[in-house]
Amino acid sequence: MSDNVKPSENTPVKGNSLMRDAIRRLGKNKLAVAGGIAIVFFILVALLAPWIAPYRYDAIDLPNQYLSPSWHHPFGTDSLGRDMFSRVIWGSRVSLAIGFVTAAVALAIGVTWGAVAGFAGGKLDQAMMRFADVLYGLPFMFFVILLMVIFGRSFYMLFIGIGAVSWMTLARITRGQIMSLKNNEYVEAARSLGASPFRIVFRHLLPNALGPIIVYVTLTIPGIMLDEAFLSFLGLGVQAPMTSWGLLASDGKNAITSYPWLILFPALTLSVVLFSLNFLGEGLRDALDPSSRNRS
Amino acid sequence: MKILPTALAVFAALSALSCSGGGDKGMAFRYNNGTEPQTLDPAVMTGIPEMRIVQQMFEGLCEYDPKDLHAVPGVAESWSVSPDGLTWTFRLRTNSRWSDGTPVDAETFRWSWLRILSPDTASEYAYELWCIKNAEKFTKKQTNADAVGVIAKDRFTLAVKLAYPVPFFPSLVCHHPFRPTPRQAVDKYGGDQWFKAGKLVANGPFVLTVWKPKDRIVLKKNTNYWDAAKVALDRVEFYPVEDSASALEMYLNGELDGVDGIPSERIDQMKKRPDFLTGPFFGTYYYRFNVKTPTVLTNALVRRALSLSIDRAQICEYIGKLGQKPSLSFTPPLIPGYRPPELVKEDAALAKKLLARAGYPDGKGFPSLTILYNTLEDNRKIAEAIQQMWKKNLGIDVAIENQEWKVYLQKVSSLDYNIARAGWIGDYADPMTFLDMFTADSGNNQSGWASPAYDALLDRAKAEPDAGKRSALMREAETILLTDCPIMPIYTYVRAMMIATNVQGIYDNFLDMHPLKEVRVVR
Amino acid sequence: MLKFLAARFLSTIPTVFIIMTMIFFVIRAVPGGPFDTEKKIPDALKQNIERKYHLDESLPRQYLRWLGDITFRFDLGPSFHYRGWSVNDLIAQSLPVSLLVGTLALLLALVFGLVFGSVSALRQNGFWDYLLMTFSVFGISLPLFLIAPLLILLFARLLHLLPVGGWGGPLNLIIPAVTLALPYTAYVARLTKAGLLDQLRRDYVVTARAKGLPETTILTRHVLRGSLIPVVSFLGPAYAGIVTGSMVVEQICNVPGMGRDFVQAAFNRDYTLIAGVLLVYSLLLVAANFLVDVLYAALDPRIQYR
Amino acid sequence: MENETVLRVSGLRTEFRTDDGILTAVNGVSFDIAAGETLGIVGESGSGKSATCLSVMGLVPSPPGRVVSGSAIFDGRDLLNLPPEELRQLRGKEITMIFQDPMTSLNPFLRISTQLTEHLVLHERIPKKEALERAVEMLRRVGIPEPEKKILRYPHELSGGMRQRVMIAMALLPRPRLVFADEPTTALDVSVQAQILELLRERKAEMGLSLVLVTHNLGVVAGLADRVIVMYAGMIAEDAPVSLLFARPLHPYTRGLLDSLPDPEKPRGNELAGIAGTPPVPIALPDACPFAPRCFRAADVCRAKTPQLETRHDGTRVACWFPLDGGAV
Repeated sequence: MSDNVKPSENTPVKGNSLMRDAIRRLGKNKLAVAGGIAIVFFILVALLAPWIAPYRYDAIDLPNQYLSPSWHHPFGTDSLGRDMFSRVIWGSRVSLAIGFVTAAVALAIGVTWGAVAGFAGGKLDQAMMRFADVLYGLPFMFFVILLMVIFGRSFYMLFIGIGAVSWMTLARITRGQIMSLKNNEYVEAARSLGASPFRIVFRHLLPNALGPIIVYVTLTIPGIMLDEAFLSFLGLGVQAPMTSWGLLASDGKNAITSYPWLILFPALTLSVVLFSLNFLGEGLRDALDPSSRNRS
Repeated sequence: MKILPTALAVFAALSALSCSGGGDKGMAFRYNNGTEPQTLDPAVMTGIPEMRIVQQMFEGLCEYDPKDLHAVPGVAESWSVSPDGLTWTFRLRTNSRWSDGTPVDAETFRWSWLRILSPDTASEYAYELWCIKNAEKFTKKQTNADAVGVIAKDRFTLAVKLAYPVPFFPSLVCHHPFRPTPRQAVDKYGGDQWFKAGKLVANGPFVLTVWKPKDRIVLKKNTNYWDAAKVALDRVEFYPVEDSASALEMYLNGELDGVDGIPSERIDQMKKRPDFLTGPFFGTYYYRFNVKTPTVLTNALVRRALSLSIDRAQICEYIGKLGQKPSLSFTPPLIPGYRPPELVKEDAALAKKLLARAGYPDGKGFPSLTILYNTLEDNRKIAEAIQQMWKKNLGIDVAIENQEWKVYLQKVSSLDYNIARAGWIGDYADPMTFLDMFTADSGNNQSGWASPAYDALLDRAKAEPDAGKRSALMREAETILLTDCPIMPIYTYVRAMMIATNVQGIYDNFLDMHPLKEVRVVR
Repeated sequence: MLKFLAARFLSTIPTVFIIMTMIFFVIRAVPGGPFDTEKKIPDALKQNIERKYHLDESLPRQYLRWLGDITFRFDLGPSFHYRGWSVNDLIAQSLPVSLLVGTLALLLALVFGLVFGSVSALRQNGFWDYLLMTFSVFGISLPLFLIAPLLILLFARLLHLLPVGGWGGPLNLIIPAVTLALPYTAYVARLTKAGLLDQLRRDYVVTARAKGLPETTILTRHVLRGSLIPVVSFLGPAYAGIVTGSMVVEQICNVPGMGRDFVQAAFNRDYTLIAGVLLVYSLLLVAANFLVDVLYAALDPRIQYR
Repeated sequence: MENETVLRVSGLRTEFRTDDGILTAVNGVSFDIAAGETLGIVGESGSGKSATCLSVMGLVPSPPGRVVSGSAIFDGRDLLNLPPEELRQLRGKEITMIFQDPMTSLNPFLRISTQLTEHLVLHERIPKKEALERAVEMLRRVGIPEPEKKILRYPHELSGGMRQRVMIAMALLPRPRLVFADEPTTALDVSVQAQILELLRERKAEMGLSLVLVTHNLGVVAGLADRVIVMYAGMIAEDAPVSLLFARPLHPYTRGLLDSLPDPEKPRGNELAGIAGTPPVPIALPDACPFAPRCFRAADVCRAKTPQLETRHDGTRVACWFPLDGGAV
């Protein structure tokens, strides 16, 4: 590779210039920009739901149940005659909030945990990973019930709690990355220059390990959005008649052959969000990656 | 590009192989039972899925008529009751045998009934036999077995002494707790192993051959059954498919001959088909009001206003979809010889007036209440619809809360709710199975409601040997219940199944009991 | 290395013990009990039942009894819901089923995931990359409860190639295994692609090219190992999850596996069965994570366990 | 030293697509290298010296890089137009390369043995065992103690100097005719640098191969190269035998480089003490001498027109409007 295209080939990437560079490079990635715009669009839709939804989420009209899509009801109506379009709009509030809050919490804990364990190695690593194993060993449903006992029905606390118990895979991935990066020369160099371990991990190693982590996070958000439907089933998520994309999709699953729009639109919306997240995630990974600068 | 056709051909061959089903020949009936049965011991079982299987293997003294459920001779050829209604005498047929050849006699029944009553058996349904003299005391270890009113008068005559008259006793003995269990197998294998495949011994038309948990249960024809000549099916297969949508697909794909529990999104499609079978079911869907916790619900005016202001017909038509009938009373109008008081009415204007009289004109100042229901799609839809109807007709806001089944049960039984969804399926064809729920000391009351007058009427009805007078007393009691309104009946249940058109001899009936003895499948 | 393995293995024992203890107490803290029923049964009868299952004893005593039975007799106790079935019986029936479906799904996911991921990485921004990554986004965003019915609709109802549900024949395996494999395939493909892209621009790849090695050799011998590290990280826990069964797929396809055991047990508050399933799950998980650590060391010589 | 020409590069132009536009990394470079000759290519970071080697080797990462024009005749064949498969057959056999950073250029996942032998086995179709024996022998010759043991190690288990010796062994093992050494000592400690250079010299002499030594450090070429090419902004500034270059630099840039030759006592640095400013990024450069902004002799013509590389009577070449010897031809 020509050395003027890659001036900092083997030097660790520093925070500030990295961010500025990343944003600039992200801006050049059309798909990532499109994804970002779509996400912003959905966030706006969620914030403005009361003003843009043509009907309220709980406007029941029994005789008009199961109407197929039309001008009045672009996404059709559901089993209680409610406008699906409006419900998809309202549902974005819950789904987006859950997806992002939970992923952020999981990201913060998982990355820190995995980075520290991977970098420290030895006994501390063993102890930290065994702790993660214990949490793994207890399935999701158990945590949920436990958290409910602790937090009651406090909606957001519950999701912070779920984020707090779904970080283990992230921790493992981070740990794996850090373990294979920590023997690189620049770490030795940084260490010899007297950088603190904290600085080495968070300024030197993590930026270089971000790729797979970001991809994994963009992959977990849909899972979380769907888990929410299960929580609602247990009475822990949203309460009817408020709804979410996960709930709409699981409600529509039996209607594939009879009223396909009940499943089509929620699933489609979820997929669009997913694609957007995905492109944004890939874009971010490429942008944050110090050695992919010349990739267009 | 020859890969695709070849692959398809291999696939088709393989699937033909697997569909031909490994040599199981003969006439078979395959039904989705919906879940894995807890047990096949008639004394310990509790649910409908278990009953579907158990009733094919253990023949009671009397059996349900598959069409109208009246008691027809089973092991008993005939029966009679003493004039005071307290002693029933059953004359058993002499040719009834277990599948291992052991005869079934009066002692078989005496032993079986004492077994279910025994505290060691730990049966949840033992209380159904407490109408028998000293039975309750025996379960509670207050007396010994000999005192219980079940006597084998001679080898094939069974006399039953009751604690109080039960005019429908022959119908009652069709129910599973009264069905016989094979002592020889229980003694040999132990009380919690004898009902496994290879150990179970049956006296009914079919006997267990295969039990693969969560996969299938297969019964085969019992050649030792006294009436085996009338049994057409060689094999009955029960599948525990939990997902009703998949079960329906299996049925539509010819992998099952019958299913129930059609997903509501599919009902409109299925209704049009000739193999769709539906009819009223002996249960009521209703809401309980918590009248104990001090809320507005302690005021009967509020409760009546709430009940008056919902549109049951809409709920039945658009949510139930199976032809459910709006409730006019708490007991379903299905019991021969009992006409329930039709006091459940709808009148939004009157409801508004009542609410105003209670101090909440146009719903102003009405405190926030919550509807509790157990998580199930239809429960949610009904709650959502009712929430909306109350808002529209009364101007009040209620919240909705769903809970998983066991949590819901606990909340309801500890009166930790305002308004709770409920449903009750009668065990036997008599109003008492509904009405005695709401006596002050009933464990099933769970509303905090108590009326001495109501309890007194039911006590009198229980002691009344004359069917007409008994019926009038119960009607009077139900009138009190519906006037005071601790519950809000919504509709009478409907049972719907798909039964393949080549299956003959399955009829819809209001207890959902389907003896398969004379069922045949025409191929 | 051997010493490390032994130490690593021993360290899992307290993990499992802690998991078991937490399970025991947490499930009992959940509202509702195994013998709560809709139709209230008289207290006398309920007491009979509880006595039979030792629920009348104090909690510590129940705990010690349960733990003792497991440790000394490997007896997970009787199911509280399925009368006459021991938890050992039930798991002995359902674990092989879940293992079969899960292992098959995992193999499918691994094979297709690696191939798809490699193709996407090597043809980055090409047609196949977009196609396969679109597929993988769908694989991830479509919930299982949608994939399974769609496959059933297509292969069973329309093409009549496969049965809808049930268990017994090899054809019964296909829909559940494919459904279960789909999201994992997508994950593996993504992680493989990310890992490969990461490795492909390392300097040593240029060295390998300068040696005149063919691209396939570079991919398989030089690059794949390093890019498998994130995949292995992911697969460890995924293995335990996939092998103990997916409740959704098992329910929809009527597969008699452990996922269904768990869900039913949780809803029924079948304490012993829940604990039994969870124990198997944690054992598998601990084993899988153990395997991951060993694999790490095998894949990356720089990772040393001291 | 008149000898047969091994490689003749003419008019080589290599571009990289970047976010900011087309970057011309190599801009019309031509040179010959004779059998047994050591050619030094010197320049700052970004002068196009590495890109020149990679272009000839067919290793320019594509995308974003692309060899636009030119030819590189090796053995009568144009490497730049050879089918990829044939070029691959030459790489690692006839032409090899030593990379700058032995830390990252060795595969951390594979044993030294595998990395040393795989191209031998591939190109020469010899048994693994034989390849191994040769590798051990070569390790011994590049000065690795206990080569039988070391060969079974992984790269991270060796020191930086040892790793570079491994790299050299890797490049020399196939007995190539041409070796590119891209900054072979830059990443190493000063004490190790000298050893490695000495090693290169010895092996080169022994095997009679041609060596292209790419470095930013004139000090490195001084002792090793026969001839030196100085590159600036993708172009050749000066091409002269090493003795002439040191004695009588023609290009002001070369002079600057010589002036800034680091004192061995001081830590090494990339900065040019004698020349202010930094080299331009070669994206859409105007028609002018790219060095003009930093040149103490720059005149109007320097800023108006790019000087051509002129061959002089003694065979040296220089691209400057005002060479330091006053333009004598």
